[in-house]
Amino acid sequence: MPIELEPLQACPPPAAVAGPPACAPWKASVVAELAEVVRNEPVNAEYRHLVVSCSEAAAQAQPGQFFQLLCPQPAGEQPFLRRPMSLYGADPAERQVAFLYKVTGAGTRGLDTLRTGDRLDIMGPLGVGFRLDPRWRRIIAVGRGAGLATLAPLARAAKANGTEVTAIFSARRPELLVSVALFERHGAEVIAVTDSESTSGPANVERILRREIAERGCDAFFTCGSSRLMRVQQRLAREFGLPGQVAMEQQMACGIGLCYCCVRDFNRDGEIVSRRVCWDGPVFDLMEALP
Amino acid sequence: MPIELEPLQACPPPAAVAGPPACAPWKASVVAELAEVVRNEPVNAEYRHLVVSCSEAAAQAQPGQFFQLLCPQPAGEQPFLRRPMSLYGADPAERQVAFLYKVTGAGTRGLDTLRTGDRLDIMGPLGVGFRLDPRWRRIIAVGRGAGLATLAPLARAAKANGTEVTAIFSARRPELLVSVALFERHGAEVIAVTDSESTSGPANVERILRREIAERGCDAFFTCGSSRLMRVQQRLAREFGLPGQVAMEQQMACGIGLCYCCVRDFNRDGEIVSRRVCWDGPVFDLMEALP
Amino acid sequence: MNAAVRPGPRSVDAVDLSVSIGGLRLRNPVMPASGTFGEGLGKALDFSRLGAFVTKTVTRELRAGNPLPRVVERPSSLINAIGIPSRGVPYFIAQTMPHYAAFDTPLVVSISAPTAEGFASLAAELSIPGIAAIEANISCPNIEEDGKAFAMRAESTERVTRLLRAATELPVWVKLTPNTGDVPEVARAAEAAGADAVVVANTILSMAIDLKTFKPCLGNIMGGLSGPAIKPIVLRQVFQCAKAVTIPIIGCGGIATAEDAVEYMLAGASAVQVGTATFLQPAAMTTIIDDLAAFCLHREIPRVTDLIRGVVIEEADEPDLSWLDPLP
Amino acid sequence: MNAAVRPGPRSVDAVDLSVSIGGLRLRNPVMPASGTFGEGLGKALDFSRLGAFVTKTVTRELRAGNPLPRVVERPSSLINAIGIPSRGVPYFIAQTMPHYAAFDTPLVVSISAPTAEGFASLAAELSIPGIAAIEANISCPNIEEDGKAFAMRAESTERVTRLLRAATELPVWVKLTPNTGDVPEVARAAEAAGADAVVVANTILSMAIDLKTFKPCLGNIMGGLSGPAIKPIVLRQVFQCAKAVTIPIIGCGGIATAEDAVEYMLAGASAVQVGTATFLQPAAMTTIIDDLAAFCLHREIPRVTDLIRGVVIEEADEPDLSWLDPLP
Ligand SMILES: Cc1cc2nc3c(=O)[nH]c(=O)nc-3n(C[C@H](O)[C@H](O)[C@H](O)COP(=O)(O)OP(=O)(O)OC[C@H]3O[C@@H](n4cnc5c(N)ncnc54)[C@H](O)[C@@H]3O)c2cc1C
Ligand SMILES: Cc1cc2nc3c(=O)[nH]c(=O)nc-3n(C[C@H](O)[C@H](O)[C@H](O)COP(=O)(O)OP(=O)(O)OC[C@H]3O[C@@H](n4cnc5c(N)ncnc54)[C@H](O)[C@@H]3O)c2cc1C
Ligand SMILES: Cc1cc2nc3c(=O)[nH]c(=O)nc-3n(C[C@H](O)[C@H](O)[C@H](O)COP(=O)(O)O)c2cc1C
Ligand SMILES: Cc1cc2nc3c(=O)[nH]c(=O)nc-3n(C[C@H](O)[C@H](O)[C@H](O)COP(=O)(O)O)c2cc1C
Ligand code: FES
Ligand code: FES
Repeated sequence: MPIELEPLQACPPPAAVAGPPACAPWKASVVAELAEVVRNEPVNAEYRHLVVSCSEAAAQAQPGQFFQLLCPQPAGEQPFLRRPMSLYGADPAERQVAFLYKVTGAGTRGLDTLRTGDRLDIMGPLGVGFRLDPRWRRIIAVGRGAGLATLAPLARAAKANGTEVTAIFSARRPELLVSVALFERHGAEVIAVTDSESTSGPANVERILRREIAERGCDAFFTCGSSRLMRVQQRLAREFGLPGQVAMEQQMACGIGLCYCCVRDFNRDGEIVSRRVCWDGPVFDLMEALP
Repeated sequence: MPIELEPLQACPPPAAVAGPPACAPWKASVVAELAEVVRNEPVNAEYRHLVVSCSEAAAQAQPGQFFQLLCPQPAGEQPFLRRPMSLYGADPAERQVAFLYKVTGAGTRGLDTLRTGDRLDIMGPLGVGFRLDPRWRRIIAVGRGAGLATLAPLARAAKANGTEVTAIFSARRPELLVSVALFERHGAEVIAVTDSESTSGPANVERILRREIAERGCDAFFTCGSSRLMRVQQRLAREFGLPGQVAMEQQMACGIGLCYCCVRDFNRDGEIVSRRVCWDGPVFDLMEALP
Repeated sequence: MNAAVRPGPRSVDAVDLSVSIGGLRLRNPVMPASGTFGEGLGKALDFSRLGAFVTKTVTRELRAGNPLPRVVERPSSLINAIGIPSRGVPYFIAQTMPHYAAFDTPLVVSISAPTAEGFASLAAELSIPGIAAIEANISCPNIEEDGKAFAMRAESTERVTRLLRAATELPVWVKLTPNTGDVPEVARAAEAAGADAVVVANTILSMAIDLKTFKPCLGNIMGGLSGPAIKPIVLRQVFQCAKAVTIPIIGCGGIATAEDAVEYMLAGASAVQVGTATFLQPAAMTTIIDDLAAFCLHREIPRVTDLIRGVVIEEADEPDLSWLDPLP
Repeated sequence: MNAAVRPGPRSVDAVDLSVSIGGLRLRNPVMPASGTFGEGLGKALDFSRLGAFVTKTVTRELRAGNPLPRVVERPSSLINAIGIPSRGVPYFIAQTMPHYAAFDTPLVVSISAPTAEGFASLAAELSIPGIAAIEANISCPNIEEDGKAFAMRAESTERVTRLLRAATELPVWVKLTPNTGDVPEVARAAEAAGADAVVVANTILSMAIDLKTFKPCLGNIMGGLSGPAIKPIVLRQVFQCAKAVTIPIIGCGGIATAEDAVEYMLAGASAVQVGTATFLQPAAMTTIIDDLAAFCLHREIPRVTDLIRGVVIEEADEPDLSWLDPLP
């Protein structure tokens, strides 16, 4: 089936992303900068927590946005492209941003070599993040794997809005769960499901979601990191008429909408359209996402 | 003028560098190994002293031999080839070798990033080193620049042979002289000549050499690092009928005689022959060398 | 350069960076490579500083582009098989062009078509106010089967260029492929048929195989290599083309620094395009522009055009071994 | 691979690494690339473990090689313009061959000549005991003016191969150039004329300019690019040639690890040559042999020949995004 492109009429008029030279002097809103590593340490057997001090602009990053990291070269390997990493936390006052990453290949192995005081070239903030409606009383976030890193900053942002959060976190084993303490610190309720305890299957997650909706209500769904769990939420969102947002992943080269390598298909009113995860997302309407 | 190659009759019958499989089990005599950095520190504004702990075989390196170092990548640069560095010192008992290097380009900038405990891939020992005749009572070594590093292990080796050493060391400024203490520690006499004191010109070096030969005698010349000074020694060697050896430099790729990128011309009995610095040298007969 | 005869510039602002490409005056020789540029980059660098804008290749028909994965990295390089996802001409005019309308930077539109006539009619259609030049991408290796393209042969290049020349008043730049055995010959054909400039070159057809699945790493099986790894190859082609044609050559392949740009200009390029480097450093182009001015200042070169074809070829004589002798 | 149907090897020694190249049986598919091998390497690796020896190209006449500098490095690559310094045939027979006589590893002699007849008579002269195959280097980009060589065109390749075929009983390997626009076509010509194998490929014609002196970095102005940077390009050419010919293809270009060798074999190579990698790791070839056996063991592949042409090409269907979903 040929991928159809976004039809002409569906496109909003182009927003001027860069002001013409006549206006105010031009200023970069996306910068590649050498940030200084504050901390880079293991969280568990798979994940590392990286904190860097950065510019004011970078520290303004919003939940769901990401950075493109120019990873150092680990011995014998040469990652060439930057690697996308979700914002895990930002501290505008201290001018710091944090990432939570899993060591999987050359790039993340390179990140793992960073020591306090080293420099890391970070480019961002990039992409469209989560939108939180201040009127929402309660949202449910479902995540798995690196998706938990992406959802993490939601907890704080929701709290600032006075919105309650229930998080359903999925992992292979309990000791591989991350972000639980962070969510709980911001008053969120965390329900952990794992493969090792046989609680992570879609059926059980659906059961939990139905119970949560029934018992405590829900104004919106958020998800990242598992297309199987996303499908469960899509079904329930349709059933209960809930809005939802999903943060998608895709391999990236430029991270800023130039190269079209990061496209995924979306269902826009019955039509399959191709959109750039880095530029149109990474956060998309839950109902439009295709697994 | 076309470069002439070594004539057929001049070649010695090939020495079997690798024993046939039938003989003893094969064993590598040149190894690329991950050595551990013991020390890497500035000697003066231009030179660094690098000590690594290595295998027994590497620590057997002889004066005049060299290693090919796989330099780490400094930020933003990618040295691809190994870099040749003369043996500055070897300690077979401690299994250590030392180098003295000048930071000039990408490779040596990479070396400069090494910290104690880091690993450095060293390949060697390579090439033909200096030959010391135990019957020699006194030799004179003339060096300049990085050539002083190459000559350095001569002092100790000559002492072990009971041979006295006079060294004439040339540098731009007195504070850039290296190896002086090392030579003196092994009982050598060091005469420093510098550009800033206007003592380093060929005429003055020739004056010193003549004086040394006249007053204390000389059985052989050694030199490295300056073709102008080499020419002075060639003239005097011819005049006084002295043997001599020169350590040559040339850009290298393989370091082991395969690629023929490191050739230089030599005068062998009136014929210009092209020889590989890495394999036939780096130490050559002083009288055959062409500047 | 003798400073007494011709004094060098006194500040970076005094360096004349402007170049002229087939009648089109550019404020400096640095512009994006097609397919690696878009309005998003306006967040990272000041559009008003670029020598030109060059759009992603536009086609008449709607095109979806290639199946995923569309990129794979290799040492010092990237292989891409994006294909040419295109929303067609009306979308381009209505939605893409306005992003660049406010800048006085020339807008070069890259076009592609499956036939020579298609190229010509597309060029005619896009010869409208707001467009400063047409870049004919007759070299994209992903479109035609097995990497074949117009630019693989002098004859097909000549034909498409001739039709393009007749179809538009705008300057016509022809973008060549590095995948042919005789790029200078193809460049000569483009010149003979009336091209105002040649862009040397597009990506080099390449492949990578995934060792887990044994499948090609790219959905399209093969793709085009770009980035620093290809610079020595394309630089050589620019040097060869400079001996073959007198029209300006725009160098493109692996340029990431001002030094790379200078190397290309010395080899024969009048301007340069920057592609993959932007993916690693989004402000690469403005950094190159700044550093280019600094290079000229430092080397006492008053005009950047002095660099063009400036490579010094000497009679083979004694090899220069002066670097081996640190004596003054 | 279904382990129940076809049990995998139980140890690295049980993996069959042997390959057959046009009648010549090799203990494994790993051999040096011409010009990057010599007796000195016997200090760093065990010659008796190599699949074959391949000599530096030999010519009839004495040749001095190119002016210095002869190499320059670039990102992930090397450009060389060594030329073919050669001491001629008598020296080769008397001084070079004895180094390899004691090993039961086949000795392949690489030859070059300025004419097709010269190739043929040189091959005849070297068809002597101790030589197992002739590799005709019809592709060295440095010899002919501006990089042109026999292997640039199918016709000249066909002619030189035909004469070679008639001149010797030994297997004839023809080494192609990557600098032509249609390598498969040239490979087909070599096959048609009776070549036993094609080596794909030699170096890619390149250039570098020194920014201090504005002179070319190489004494010969241009040179050949080798090393990891060229792997994606040459791998693609091997893949294309595998569709064009049935004779064995020997892959050569940027191979540094067993994974690189596997990638080449999947693309269509029956054996591989390792060049530049040896300059960085002198024992690269034996490491590759060991790791190749380990790879086959791990992937339950009993014979290394099972890898040849093993790339899995599927009908373009849904892109595989499974790596995006960590759920079991
Ligand atoms: C918007 C976004 C946010 C992300 N946030 C996080 C995060 O917070 N924490 C985290 O651990 N991971 C995150 N990922 C995934 C992360 O980018 C990959 O794990 C990482 O790129 C792998 O690089 P590598 O070199 O270690 O692995 P390799 O497998 O060697 O990478 C090879 C190539 O594939 C790409 N790639 C591999 N896996 C992924 C993936 N899952 N998504 C996208 N590209 C991939 C790489 O970028 C690279 O181009 C995110 C991905 C995206 C797109
Ligand atoms: C046998 C031998 C022994 C040496 N011993 C020493 C030593 O003990 N201490 C020391 O400081 N230097 C020594 N040198 C010189 C040293 O190899 C170079 O300074 C070094 O390679 C420069 O590398 P770079 O990347 O820093 O410089 P760059 O200029 O960036 O190097 C670019 C290329 O030129 C080559 N190159 C540059 N300068 C030289 C040179 N003088 N000789 C050979 N190749 C060069 C490099 O190897 C590289 O291939 C020796 C050279 C040789 C051949
Ligand atoms: C992701 C990507 C997409 C590209 N798309 C196009 C294109 O649409 N049209 C075109 O003429 N060239 C295209 N190119 C080729 C570039 O314009 C350029 O010729 C090539 O990348 C070499 O330059 P570089 O090494 O600076 O990237 C593309 C290159 C990349 C990397
Ligand atoms: C220094 C050097 C010298 C070479 N000399 C020859 C040669 O004499 N004959 C030949 O056919 N190929 C020669 N080549 C090409 C190699 O055999 C090989 O085809 C090429 O380097 C690509 O392989 P690599 O990337 O593994 O090095 C030479 C390559 C290098 C780097
Ligand atoms: S990564 Fe380039 S468009 Fe998204
Ligand atoms: S460096 Fe290769 S032969 Fe000397």
